[in-house]
Amino acid sequence: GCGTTAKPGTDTASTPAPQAQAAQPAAESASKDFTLYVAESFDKALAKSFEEKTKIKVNIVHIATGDLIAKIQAERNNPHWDVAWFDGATSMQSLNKQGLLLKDWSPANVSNYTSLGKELIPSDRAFFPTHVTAAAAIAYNTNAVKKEQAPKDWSDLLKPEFKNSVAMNDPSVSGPTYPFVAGMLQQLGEAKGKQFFQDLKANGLKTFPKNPNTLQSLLTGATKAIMIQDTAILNSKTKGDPVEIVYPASGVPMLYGTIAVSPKSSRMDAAKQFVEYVLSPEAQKQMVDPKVGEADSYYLPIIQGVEMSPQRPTQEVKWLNVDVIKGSEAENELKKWFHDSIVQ
Amino acid sequence: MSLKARKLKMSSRSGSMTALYNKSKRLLNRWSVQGLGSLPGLLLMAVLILYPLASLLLQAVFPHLFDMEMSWEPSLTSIAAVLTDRTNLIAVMNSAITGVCAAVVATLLGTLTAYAAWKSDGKVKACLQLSVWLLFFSPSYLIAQGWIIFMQNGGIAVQLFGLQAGWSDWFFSRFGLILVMGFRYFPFVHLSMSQAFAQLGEEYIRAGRMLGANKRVLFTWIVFPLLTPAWMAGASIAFAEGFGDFGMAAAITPHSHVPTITYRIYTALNQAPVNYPDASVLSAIVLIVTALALWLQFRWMKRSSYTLVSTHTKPMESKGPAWGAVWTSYAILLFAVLLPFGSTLTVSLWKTWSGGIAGSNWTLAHYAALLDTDGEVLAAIMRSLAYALVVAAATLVLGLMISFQMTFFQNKINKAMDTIILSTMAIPGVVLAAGFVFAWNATWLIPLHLVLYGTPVCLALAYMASALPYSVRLQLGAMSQLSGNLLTAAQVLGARKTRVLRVIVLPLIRMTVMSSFVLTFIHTFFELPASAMLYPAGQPPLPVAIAARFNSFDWPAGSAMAVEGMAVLILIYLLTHRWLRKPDGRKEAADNRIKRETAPLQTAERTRQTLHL
Amino acid sequence: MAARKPPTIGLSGKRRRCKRLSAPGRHYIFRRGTMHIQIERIHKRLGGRSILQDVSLQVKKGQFTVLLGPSGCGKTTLLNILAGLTDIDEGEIHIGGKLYSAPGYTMPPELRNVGMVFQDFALWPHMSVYDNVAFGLKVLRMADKEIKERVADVLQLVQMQAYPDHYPHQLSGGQKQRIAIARAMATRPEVLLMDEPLSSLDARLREQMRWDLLRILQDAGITSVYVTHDQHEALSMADEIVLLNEGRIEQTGSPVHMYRQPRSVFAASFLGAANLLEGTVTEYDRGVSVVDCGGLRVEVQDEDAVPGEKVTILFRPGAVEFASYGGTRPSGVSFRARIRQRAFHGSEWQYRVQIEESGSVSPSILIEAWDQSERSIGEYCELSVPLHSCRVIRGKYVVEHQR
Amino acid sequence: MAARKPPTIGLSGKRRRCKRLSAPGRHYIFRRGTMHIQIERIHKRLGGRSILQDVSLQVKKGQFTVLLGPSGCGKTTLLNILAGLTDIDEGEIHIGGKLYSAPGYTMPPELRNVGMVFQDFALWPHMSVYDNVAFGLKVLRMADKEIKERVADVLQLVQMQAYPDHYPHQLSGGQKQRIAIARAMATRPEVLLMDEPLSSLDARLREQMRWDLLRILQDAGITSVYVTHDQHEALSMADEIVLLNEGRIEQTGSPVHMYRQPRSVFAASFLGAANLLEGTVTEYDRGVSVVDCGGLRVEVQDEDAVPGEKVTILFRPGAVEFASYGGTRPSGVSFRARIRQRAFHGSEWQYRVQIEESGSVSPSILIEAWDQSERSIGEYCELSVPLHSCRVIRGKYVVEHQR
Ligand SMILES: Nc1ncnc2c1ncn2[C@@H]1O[C@H](COP(=O)(O)OP(=O)(O)OP(=O)(O)O)[C@@H](O)[C@H]1O
Ligand SMILES: Nc1ncnc2c1ncn2[C@@H]1O[C@H](COP(=O)(O)OP(=O)(O)OP(=O)(O)O)[C@@H](O)[C@H]1O
Ligand SMILES: [Mg+2]
Ligand SMILES: [Mg+2]
Repeated sequence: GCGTTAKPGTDTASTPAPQAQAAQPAAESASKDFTLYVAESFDKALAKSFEEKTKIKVNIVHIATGDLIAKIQAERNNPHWDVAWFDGATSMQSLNKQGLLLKDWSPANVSNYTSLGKELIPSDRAFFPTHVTAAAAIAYNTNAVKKEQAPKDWSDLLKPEFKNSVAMNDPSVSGPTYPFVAGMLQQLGEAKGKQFFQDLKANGLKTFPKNPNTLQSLLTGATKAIMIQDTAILNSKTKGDPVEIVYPASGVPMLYGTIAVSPKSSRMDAAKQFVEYVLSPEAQKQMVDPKVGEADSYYLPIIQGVEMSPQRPTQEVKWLNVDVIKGSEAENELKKWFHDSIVQ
Repeated sequence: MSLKARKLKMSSRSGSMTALYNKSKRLLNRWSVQGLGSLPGLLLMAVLILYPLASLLLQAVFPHLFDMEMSWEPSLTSIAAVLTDRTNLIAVMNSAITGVCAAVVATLLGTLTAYAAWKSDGKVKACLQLSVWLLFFSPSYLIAQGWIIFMQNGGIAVQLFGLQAGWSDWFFSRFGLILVMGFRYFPFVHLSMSQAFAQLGEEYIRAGRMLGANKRVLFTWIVFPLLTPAWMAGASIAFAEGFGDFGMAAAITPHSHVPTITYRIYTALNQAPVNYPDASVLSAIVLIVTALALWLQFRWMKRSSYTLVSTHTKPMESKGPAWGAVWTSYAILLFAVLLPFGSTLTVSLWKTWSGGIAGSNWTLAHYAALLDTDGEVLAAIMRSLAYALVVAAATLVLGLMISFQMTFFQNKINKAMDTIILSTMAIPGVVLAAGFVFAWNATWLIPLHLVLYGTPVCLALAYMASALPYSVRLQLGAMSQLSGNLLTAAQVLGARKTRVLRVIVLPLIRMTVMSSFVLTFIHTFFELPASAMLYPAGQPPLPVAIAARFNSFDWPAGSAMAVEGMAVLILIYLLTHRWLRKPDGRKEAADNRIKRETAPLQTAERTRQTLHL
Repeated sequence: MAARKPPTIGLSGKRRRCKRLSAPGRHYIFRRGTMHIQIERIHKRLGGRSILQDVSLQVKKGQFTVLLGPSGCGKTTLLNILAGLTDIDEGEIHIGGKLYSAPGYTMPPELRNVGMVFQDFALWPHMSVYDNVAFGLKVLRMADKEIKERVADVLQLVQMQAYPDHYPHQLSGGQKQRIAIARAMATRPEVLLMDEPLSSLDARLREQMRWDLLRILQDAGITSVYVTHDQHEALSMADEIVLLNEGRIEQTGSPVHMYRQPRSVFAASFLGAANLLEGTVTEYDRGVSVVDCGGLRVEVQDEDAVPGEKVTILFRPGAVEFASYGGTRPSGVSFRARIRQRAFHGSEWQYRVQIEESGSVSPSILIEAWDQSERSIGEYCELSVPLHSCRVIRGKYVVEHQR
Repeated sequence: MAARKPPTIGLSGKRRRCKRLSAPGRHYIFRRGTMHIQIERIHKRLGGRSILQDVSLQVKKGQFTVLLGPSGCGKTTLLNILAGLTDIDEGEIHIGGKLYSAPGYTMPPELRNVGMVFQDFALWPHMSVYDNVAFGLKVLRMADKEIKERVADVLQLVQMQAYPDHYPHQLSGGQKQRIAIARAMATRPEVLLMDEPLSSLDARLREQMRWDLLRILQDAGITSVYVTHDQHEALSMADEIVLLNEGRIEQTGSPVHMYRQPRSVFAASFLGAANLLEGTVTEYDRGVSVVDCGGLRVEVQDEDAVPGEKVTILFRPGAVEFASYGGTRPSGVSFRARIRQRAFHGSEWQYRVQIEESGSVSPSILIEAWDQSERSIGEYCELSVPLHSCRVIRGKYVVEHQR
């Protein structure tokens, strides 16, 4: 063994050493635990409190969203997971389409959702939203752009004063960016939506891989305004960077965390219990704490009775719910289009 | 007569000696009754590599093989789709161009460092060799991260030198990728060139000088053509690596606007809906192209059979190191080793990434996390350590047995093994790992209680699968240097196979055995793709933990873990190194037919060990 | 061909071990004179080629037999067959009356009581001299004490008792070879096989080792088969030479017999410097033929010649006698010649002379001749070869098995 | 030490080229007899050790000089110095009257008109035979047509005209060696240097190549310096032997002189089989000493001996005469001995005999003797050595430069 002794009820790291755990397929495991495939940063804290509460141990598999989806799909005929939790409803929907998610079950506390939250539940109830962020909002550098000149809406970024100084992420790389693109197309209509991005490109749009790169370009002054996930902007602002956030008036595409249960789960009860726990105010109160979720904690709660993080602006936002089914179907094609005509 | 001189003389005099060894090796055939001895090795290969690989590649033709309801219904749509997509063609071209350019850069750098190492001795040489080996062993994703940390807007370079933001845009492009790849892969060229320089033979040059040739003529007519095979060997491996590179391209140039073939695989595997049939067709393309490159190079080497004629090289009359080359090499190594690792180390000492180099931002907190109460970091390190130890030991034993069988008993099975081993080296790690998921999670294994997927055993097997070919080739190289008579002598005295392996072969190739152990150890310790895909729930090994930090842009914490990992390795290296240097009478394993160093060319034959994302 | 297991084979490894161990301590001497190794009409094919064809051979106990032949003639193959490293396609091999090899059956080397010495010594570089020599004994699971004694004995035999703790790289070539011999002899094999054991030593050492090796083997009285392609080695060491050529036995016999009475051109030229003249028998009378070699008239003792027959005349360079210029002497052949090249060898001069054209004699004939006195290049001299020193050779591949 | 540039050096590469080219076409013959290479008291130190000490040497034009000596004695170093590959610490080297090396000045090899043949051929494996041979000519920028002719000529000279398109790996050892010689001779160097050129060939081929090499060099009349550690090669090939020992010249002279009149024990034993007996002078009278060697009384021609002096007696095995058992003959030394070992060499038998104890004679003395007749081991015989065949040797390192 590798020397760590098991301390029941503590974190995942103190599970028995690899050698100690015999080659038992998870499907036959009778122990009181279940497996969580997760790409959210809240995982450890929630697992811990859940364990304390229910004495059910959570086996966490925390890997990047892409790997997570690939793994779930590779396991499709013999799944090893009980609960999956990651951002991106479209990806979840694509798994759902293959019949990999438990449908038609609702958590006992489903009524606790805010109205916004309820909107987001798919009709077949294959997965549930856990928290909401803006797939993209506008951030500008307060040193470079005066408050009066600040963009108010997406279309403001086409103005000549933002020529060659707007940036966004590449949707093929950055998870949150696809809902943004899909949402824009949904809102403007496909042709106009594509035209919007082409116009942006004509105005000198830059694309970077992920949030931090794009944010960095803003902070260093290489760009004046960027379109990235709002939590990243809020996080930067909280740290004192010269950044201001703008939720465009015409509508902000949503990106929300989704959680689902495997229909083949052998610990269905525990899995369901965990989902209900995540949707409980008790768990959500931990999630809004930046010490637990770091940047992700600046999300918009959709559970009643949960205060959002004080750093998040209280202003009213016009949310745009991206059609998950359509978005999922068009995902590959749209990403390819974006990559071929905007990134290139 | 000095012993050394006599030995040299002996080896030169009997040119027929090697032929003799080969003969006696052939004569040992009798030992393996119809090649039965090779069967266990083949079986192992099948379980470790062929079965998982087939599980994935078969999906190109049978896309529903692993559906909820398994079906052997064939479909060529994936193949047709992949092959008819123009972007794929462009991607292949892009990868080829990147690979070729990276190979050129690597060749230039590797030749220079090899030359410097050849021309120098003592501490200078040791320093050069050590740095190259360090780089050779380093996991690519760490190096890539190091470069990114340094070059990025707001990265260390900008802060250190007060550079304009955006100065490094050129770097995050194909150009930068080629540069980083060149700096990453030049050790392959270095190793094969070192060998070539050592074999070059002072007489070849002297003979030219005696005929009035000046330096230019000597170089263009004699040195250059004689070095060409080694160049080809090193460059073709650098090409193969560059072509099949997974992590570096993903890390450095995702927005380079140049799709590469591996990028296409990445998309197929990492974007919903994941398309395994497409991924397997694309992987097959990578496999074919890299195998083709290596095959062409082997063929070329064979055609110019003179490369196999080794000459009697007299020791150089040392006129001191070529300082120009040495300093240039130091500069290269500074870029290749110090820059990425230095950046990683620096960042690991920052409180936050955005805090930068400012005085208040320095902290040891990330290292203190090692001793955290929850012990997550420590546990991950211990876990990886355990995996690495077990896998390295098992790989070593199996690798020894297989290579022993392959070297001294030639039959059809062994020839097949050779092909399997060579070709598996061209498989991206992610692909092999995905294959493992399908192979060891298949429904037909459930009644057999053999669903290994999700257990530590499965992960360990995957580690072994990616390390074994490597280990076998390394030991094949060392064993081929052994005189068959050394074994025959033992056999005639009544020793059986296991005893010969244990008492004669093992001690004689001890250095190679140790270095292959270390190699597997390091490889396993930092292996990412298989770890991410296969780690048992709740028990993340170190690379997964590091990658998680990097993925959430917590560079300081991730870097600190990487540094801790490296520190563990260095510690182990120092311990084993000490132990290896233990003075004993065996120093003379270098008795002229047995090379003390592992045959670098064979080492360099390592292909496609994708350690990255 | 079905595997054929003879009844003598049932001996288990254990029993064999005891047998090997119970060999009379310290006395390696075997009764001489009986046939020890019997090789009967063996054939060996490899890769579609016949490597050995119809090879039959008897070796007496305690005898030193040399397999001589050019490179690739199959010497090593034959030795490996004796060692059990290679199987045979036809024929049988008995050693000490026991079947060792037959088609489909090869007693494995570890069960044979055979030692082997290699050209490249094949000492294990990571083991000390003691460990090298003790290896075979350890394999036999001898007691440590006994091993120590035996190793000391054998090292004594090869006069290397002072070097048990040395490693191979600390030894000179000759010392290494001695240890290789000691290692092979430690288990007291019935037969010692040696594959060009001296060829990697330099000339001076080689000569010294020849004497030493013979002394060691004589002391041990061991039956030995020795492979070489060097006729000096064969002539000076062998009790019996077996000359191989392209997988066949060309001739077998004692060194003197082989040197003086070669049965083929190949044997004649392979066993030492030879002057070979092709000619036609012109007369034959009472055991003496007259042969015309390009105009040179050679008389030679011969049985049953037919005039008109094509034959080859052989005489060795040492048999050529110099007469001072102008003198004449009766002999088998005499001619006038001019010295073209010469080489000094200490006790003798080696000359290459060209026969002078005179009448019908062809001027192109080059003769090698040895003499103790110095002569200069360009000098003319009268040379003659005694009648009894000339020999007639017929055919190219006369195979003989007689002694 | 300041670099010293002699005035003769100003010759540019171009001028030198013309000079090399203008050598008389096709005629390699130089005027014999004049001193061609002059080495004057050179010293060479490497790594703090003296590799060559006080070496002086003259080589006549067209002469074949052999540097002979044991391994590590500095032969290769001296050859490399002649080639310009190594510089010297003291002394001077002139070739053809021109300064080639002096302390601080070494004419680079590419400017010297010197050819070199390497032990392991050092043929460039990636070039055909033609390209190998033509290399030096191409470097000289000869016209293609001329190169072709010259290569054809040289290949003819070494009898390899049929192989221009072969690659080195397609050639046998002897053929490779011939091409190496051809390559070195193609540019018509003034001096040809050879470093153990035959030592990687097998015995048979080596002998053949000796004759061929001598013929080629004689035809070309080229001044040659030849390095070997094989005394047979030195004796049989050299016009003059230079015997080196530990960086010093031990003795210089013709092969016959060196063999018959060695000036030191080292020279005596290095140049061939030697019986060396240590003894004390007991009487001296009119040029004849009586020496007591372990009880054996040896008479020997000597100048100026002092009774009581320790000396060494040398006689060669070929000088030992066998008398039939019981007979006696007057001579320098005679004794009764018993044959211990023997070896057959075709024209001669080599015997190792042990002197029989009788009176004060020590029984441990082993003598080597050669004879043409066969004797058996254990046989007793009377042996004697003629007075004039015994020699007295004094001291160990008598250096002489006289011929
Ligand atoms: N495994 C094999 N397959 C085919 N041919 C072989 C094999 N082993 C040896 N031979 C051939 O058999 C012939 C005899 O080989 P062997 O090694 O016995 O020769 P040798 O007399 O020992 O030669 P040398 O003096 O060069 O050692 C050679 O022509 C060789 O090429
Ligand atoms: N670069 C060097 N540095 C120090 N010592 C050297 C060097 N090169 C040669 N020597 C020493 O000089 C001595 C003479 O070497 P050299 O090669 O001339 O010997 P050699 O007579 O040619 O021997 P061999 O017959 O083995 O070729 C040897 O003792 C050798 O160890
Ligand atoms: Mg052989
Ligand atoms: Mg030398």
